[in-house]
Amino acid sequence: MTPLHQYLFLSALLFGVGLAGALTRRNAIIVLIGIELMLNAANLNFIAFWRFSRHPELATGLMFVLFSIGIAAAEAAVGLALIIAIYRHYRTANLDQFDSMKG
Amino acid sequence: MQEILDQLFVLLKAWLVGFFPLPWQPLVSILISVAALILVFALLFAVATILERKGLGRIQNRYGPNRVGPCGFFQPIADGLKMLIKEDIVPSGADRVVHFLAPIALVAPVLLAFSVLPYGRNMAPIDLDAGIVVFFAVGAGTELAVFMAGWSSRNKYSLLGAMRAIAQMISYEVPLILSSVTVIMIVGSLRPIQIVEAQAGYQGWLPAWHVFTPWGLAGFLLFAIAATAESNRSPFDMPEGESEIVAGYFVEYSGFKFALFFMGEYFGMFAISGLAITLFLGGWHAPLPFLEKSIPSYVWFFVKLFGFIAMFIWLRGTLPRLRVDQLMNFAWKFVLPMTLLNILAAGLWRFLPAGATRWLVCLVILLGAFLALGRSMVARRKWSPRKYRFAE
Amino acid sequence: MLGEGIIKGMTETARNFFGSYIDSDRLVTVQYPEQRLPLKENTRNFPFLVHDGDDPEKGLRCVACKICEKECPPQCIFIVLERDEKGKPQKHPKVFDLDISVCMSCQICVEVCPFDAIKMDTEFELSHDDRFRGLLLDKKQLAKPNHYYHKIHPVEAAEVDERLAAEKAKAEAKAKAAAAPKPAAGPAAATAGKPAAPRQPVPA
Amino acid sequence: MDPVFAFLALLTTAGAVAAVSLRNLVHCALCLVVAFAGLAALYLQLNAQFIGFAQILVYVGAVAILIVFAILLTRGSEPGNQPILSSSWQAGLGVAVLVLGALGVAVASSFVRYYPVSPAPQPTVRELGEQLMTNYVLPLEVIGLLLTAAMIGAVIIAMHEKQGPR
Amino acid sequence: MNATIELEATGKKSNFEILPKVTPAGEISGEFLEVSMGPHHPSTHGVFRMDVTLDGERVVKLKPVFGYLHRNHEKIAEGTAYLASMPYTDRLDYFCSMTNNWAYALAVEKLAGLQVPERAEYIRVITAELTRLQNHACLCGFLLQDMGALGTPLMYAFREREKILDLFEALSGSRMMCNYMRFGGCRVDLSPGWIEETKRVVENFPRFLDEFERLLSENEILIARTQGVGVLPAPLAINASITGPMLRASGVNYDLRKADKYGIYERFQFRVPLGDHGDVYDRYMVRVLEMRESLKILQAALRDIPPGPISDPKAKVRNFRPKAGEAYGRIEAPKGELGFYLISDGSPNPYRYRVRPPSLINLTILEDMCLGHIIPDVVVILGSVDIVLGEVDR
Repeated sequence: MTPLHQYLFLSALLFGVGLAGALTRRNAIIVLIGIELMLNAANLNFIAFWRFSRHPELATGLMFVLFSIGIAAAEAAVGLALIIAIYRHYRTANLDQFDSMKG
Repeated sequence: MQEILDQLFVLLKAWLVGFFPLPWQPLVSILISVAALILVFALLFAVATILERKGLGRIQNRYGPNRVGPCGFFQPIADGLKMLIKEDIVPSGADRVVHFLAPIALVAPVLLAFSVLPYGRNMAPIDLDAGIVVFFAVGAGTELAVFMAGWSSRNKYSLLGAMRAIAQMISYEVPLILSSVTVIMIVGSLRPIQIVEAQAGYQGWLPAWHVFTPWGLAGFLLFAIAATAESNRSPFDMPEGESEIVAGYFVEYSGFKFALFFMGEYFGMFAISGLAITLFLGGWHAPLPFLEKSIPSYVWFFVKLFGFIAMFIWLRGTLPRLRVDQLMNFAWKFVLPMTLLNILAAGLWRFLPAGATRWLVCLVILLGAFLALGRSMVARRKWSPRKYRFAE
Repeated sequence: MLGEGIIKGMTETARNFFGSYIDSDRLVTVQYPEQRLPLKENTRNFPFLVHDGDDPEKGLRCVACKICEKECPPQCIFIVLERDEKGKPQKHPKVFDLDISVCMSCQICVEVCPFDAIKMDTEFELSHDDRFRGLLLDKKQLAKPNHYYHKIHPVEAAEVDERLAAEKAKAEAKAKAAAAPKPAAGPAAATAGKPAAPRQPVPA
Repeated sequence: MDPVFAFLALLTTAGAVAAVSLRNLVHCALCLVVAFAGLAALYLQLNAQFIGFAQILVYVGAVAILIVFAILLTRGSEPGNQPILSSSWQAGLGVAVLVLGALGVAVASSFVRYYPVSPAPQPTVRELGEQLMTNYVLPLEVIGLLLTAAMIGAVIIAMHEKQGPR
Repeated sequence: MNATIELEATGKKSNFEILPKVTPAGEISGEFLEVSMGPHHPSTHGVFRMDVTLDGERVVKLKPVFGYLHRNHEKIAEGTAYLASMPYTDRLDYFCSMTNNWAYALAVEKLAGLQVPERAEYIRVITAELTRLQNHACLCGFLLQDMGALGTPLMYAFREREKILDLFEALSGSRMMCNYMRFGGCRVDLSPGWIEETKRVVENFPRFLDEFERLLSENEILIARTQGVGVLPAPLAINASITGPMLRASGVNYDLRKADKYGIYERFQFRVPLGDHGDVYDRYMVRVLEMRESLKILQAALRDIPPGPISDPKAKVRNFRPKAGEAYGRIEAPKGELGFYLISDGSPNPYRYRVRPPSLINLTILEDMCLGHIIPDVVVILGSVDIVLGEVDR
């Protein structure tokens, strides 16, 4: 059985990759992808801690992940809707060009 | 004797596994199951294609294929050979990697879905606690494969077809899941085996299948509608829609890749029929008490499966195709409200005392909803048969 | 009620499905190479040349008058008149080619032929792997005996024979009456210029 | 290291890296799906069966499709030769590396390295459901409300401004 | 949804014609997609192309492109004898060669002043109505095929058409390219037993029609797909000189069999079905009802057919030279008014030969019917127009 810290390392790595993607890319959709990755890294942590906890029957980690998946779906829907709305206005999904506060 | 016949394949597998050392046994057992699944369903695919072609032929007053082998029953072999030796064409502008991966990504999840269905007494390849969820999860994977195929082909028709297919699959996934929720509610489990076991037994001559309850019948019909749409069969075959968008997302596929799409579609149909059998039609239980023991359980499962295939063929031979916006309207304005009301009916059924009252209550809810929703769908557009005037 | 029409339609297809096993009126397909439908008297496909007697070369009724070549709508007939050494026309085609990849089976050549020399064949299995030469029929391939004509169009052939015999008899009688300063010109001269009469109506 | 874990970890990481670094956006989305599927497999390995399949159902079946649709809807008029990195990418990468380093050091130095492996829990879906309906009923309701609000919000945002939806 | 494609991976330029969609205010608010449907699209009824501009999947512009099957029919006819054009008319609307023959023969008869014997007139009516039966049956089948009914109605229609084609074969020797009519009559007389055979086919035809109607006319999907789709208002139809079942489905009572009384049509009792909505469903139903009326005509004609000659003795097969003049012969072909306009200068060839093809003229209105509908409707509307590309392109 893989020990806990390996899962945590993997999760940290995923979080780093997601963060790097979110911070370095110009395209708003890739930024969203990065955010999703970070969220998933956190979920992996929850599951791993639940698995190695002394009281797995409480299922706290599982519940957290379940809710987080639900929120992630909502977040993706709203985020993408925003991107599309902005795209309609600026004709681009490029974050560097969303520089005007005026509608 | 009948016991042995019923458990023939289980015993056979146990006997085969027994040849291997103990640590290997779980792996070998799974491998045997996988091989059996692939073999059986590939064979069923061949049989289903020839049955479909012959059945459609008879519906249309033709013979259907009747040249290869006895009565044309080797036609699938000839087709397969033809597919294998055909040139594999990739359009010049296509995304080669995605174009190559798409058919594989379509067939693999469907095969996974087969692994959770119980085919007979003690004959579920994998007994998962969340089996039904697995089914829907892998079903979601096919959407992506369809997108990959449509997008990578660099063809307007295939992209349009992929978009339609995804929109349709997502829209009908909701009623599909919601109509199976009724069964999950009543049984209180997501385990396919437990769902089948809950339908064991008979009330007089009537088997205790879910389909013989008002909510079960409504759920079954709604599930069947959603399943037809989900497996892209006529009258919901817009994604292919050969008269509109040529062949939809697999326009640019030929040879064996095309065969894989074809196979994936049939496998999807089998899988979803298998789920419907598990949820509503009593899985591997016999329809009549005295047949329960005399005929092996897996026979019943496959008999029901063939019944489903025949139904799909019959529908395909009769109905024209809906339009894409009508299909969406139908999903969101008719099927979805009906499934929600059906959940209500199932809940009432669960908590009302057994007897005529709950039959009446459920029937009133469901029939009323059906009539009202059906009327509203038709009335808004003033759809009706017409009278014609004549000039002398 | 929603679904009524669909159920009606489904019963109809089910009736056809089972009906195709019982009712031969529903399942009309003929298993072609093994089973063949009898050809109709009037069936036509591509023209052929009728010859009397057994020699396809000598017995040809065609006199190379080129009327069919001229009247053929898609111009698929090619005729060269035979001439002897002195260049005198011989009333016999030296070349009679018919391109059946061009021919549209309209039967106009048959209608305009004053000598009943060209008739419509019923042979339709003419596929060939050489699409240029294979579909260009020459005189030898086109010539078929009169009894073959009788076999494929019995009624029509009987009428034609009757007419030809009558005309021959008339011509002979005429020739005899003219005290025969020259040998009988044969049916060719007797019927030249006369359009093919429409066949006598058969009471229905 | 467990070979299955190593394989899944590699797959997930590779998918994630490809998802944020490729130029072609559709390829990014497809690689993201690989990462999601790898994560789902990891959840299964951690005995979280239901969560693993829910992950596939939601992320592969819904989120990935949404992203793909968004990509197709927003890539109509963009030239293909623009730089893919934002103007301040060095700073962003620096921050990311810093965070990764901090997390790595934290994990490496914490006591979880010596955490004992407990026997595998076997949570049934039924237990999860009972938990949801007893201890977590308020969060469940809140999530339901949130999803409804998000759905309405997404529809309103994405709707054409003047002409309504079809 | 806007269909766009990402092609950066290949570095090639997109072949998707994407045009900016500009609002009246000058803002770009979306994209148009140009799709070329045809000429090898499966449901364009031959080699026909529609250049469609789509907003999402909604048609904002439709340009029919035809001519792929142009065979120079009119010019060829001006270079050949009158009779030699007869087999070419078979190939105009290759579904209805009998009516094409009749229209052409009618024009030439007017030009040359030939009288058609009684029996030949009856034969012409019988063959024309049989042609109408098989054309309408197949058209309904094709229409359903375009709606995705997988050929079942089409196969039933073909089963019946087969019987009618057998009759044509027994009569003229050929199933589709009949080349049967001649100037001043018909080519050959009816073969023995033909009338009885035809009577049997006509008697059995209502059975097929009932079956067809049970299968389709109340089908919810068919109704949903056709009612309110492709509406053609009567004034527009008249202005665009639409004829045939399409015009009658729009509610205009115009049937040449009644209006022109060519041949011997005034002897028969029949009614003309009229639609009130002018949509695809009306066009479909008008055709179904017309088949029933045709059966009445057929029954009467088969009962009353007199014996006698079948050809005007004045008519010549060769050296046919009508005197100088002009004539326009028109009939109610299954697809609409089919007319032949001829000018003779006294030579064996027509000086001018012109076909009024109903398919082509009915097709001109396609864009007006399709605007605002989506691609699947376009296919169905095109199917309901009833075109044969041989006639459109000539």
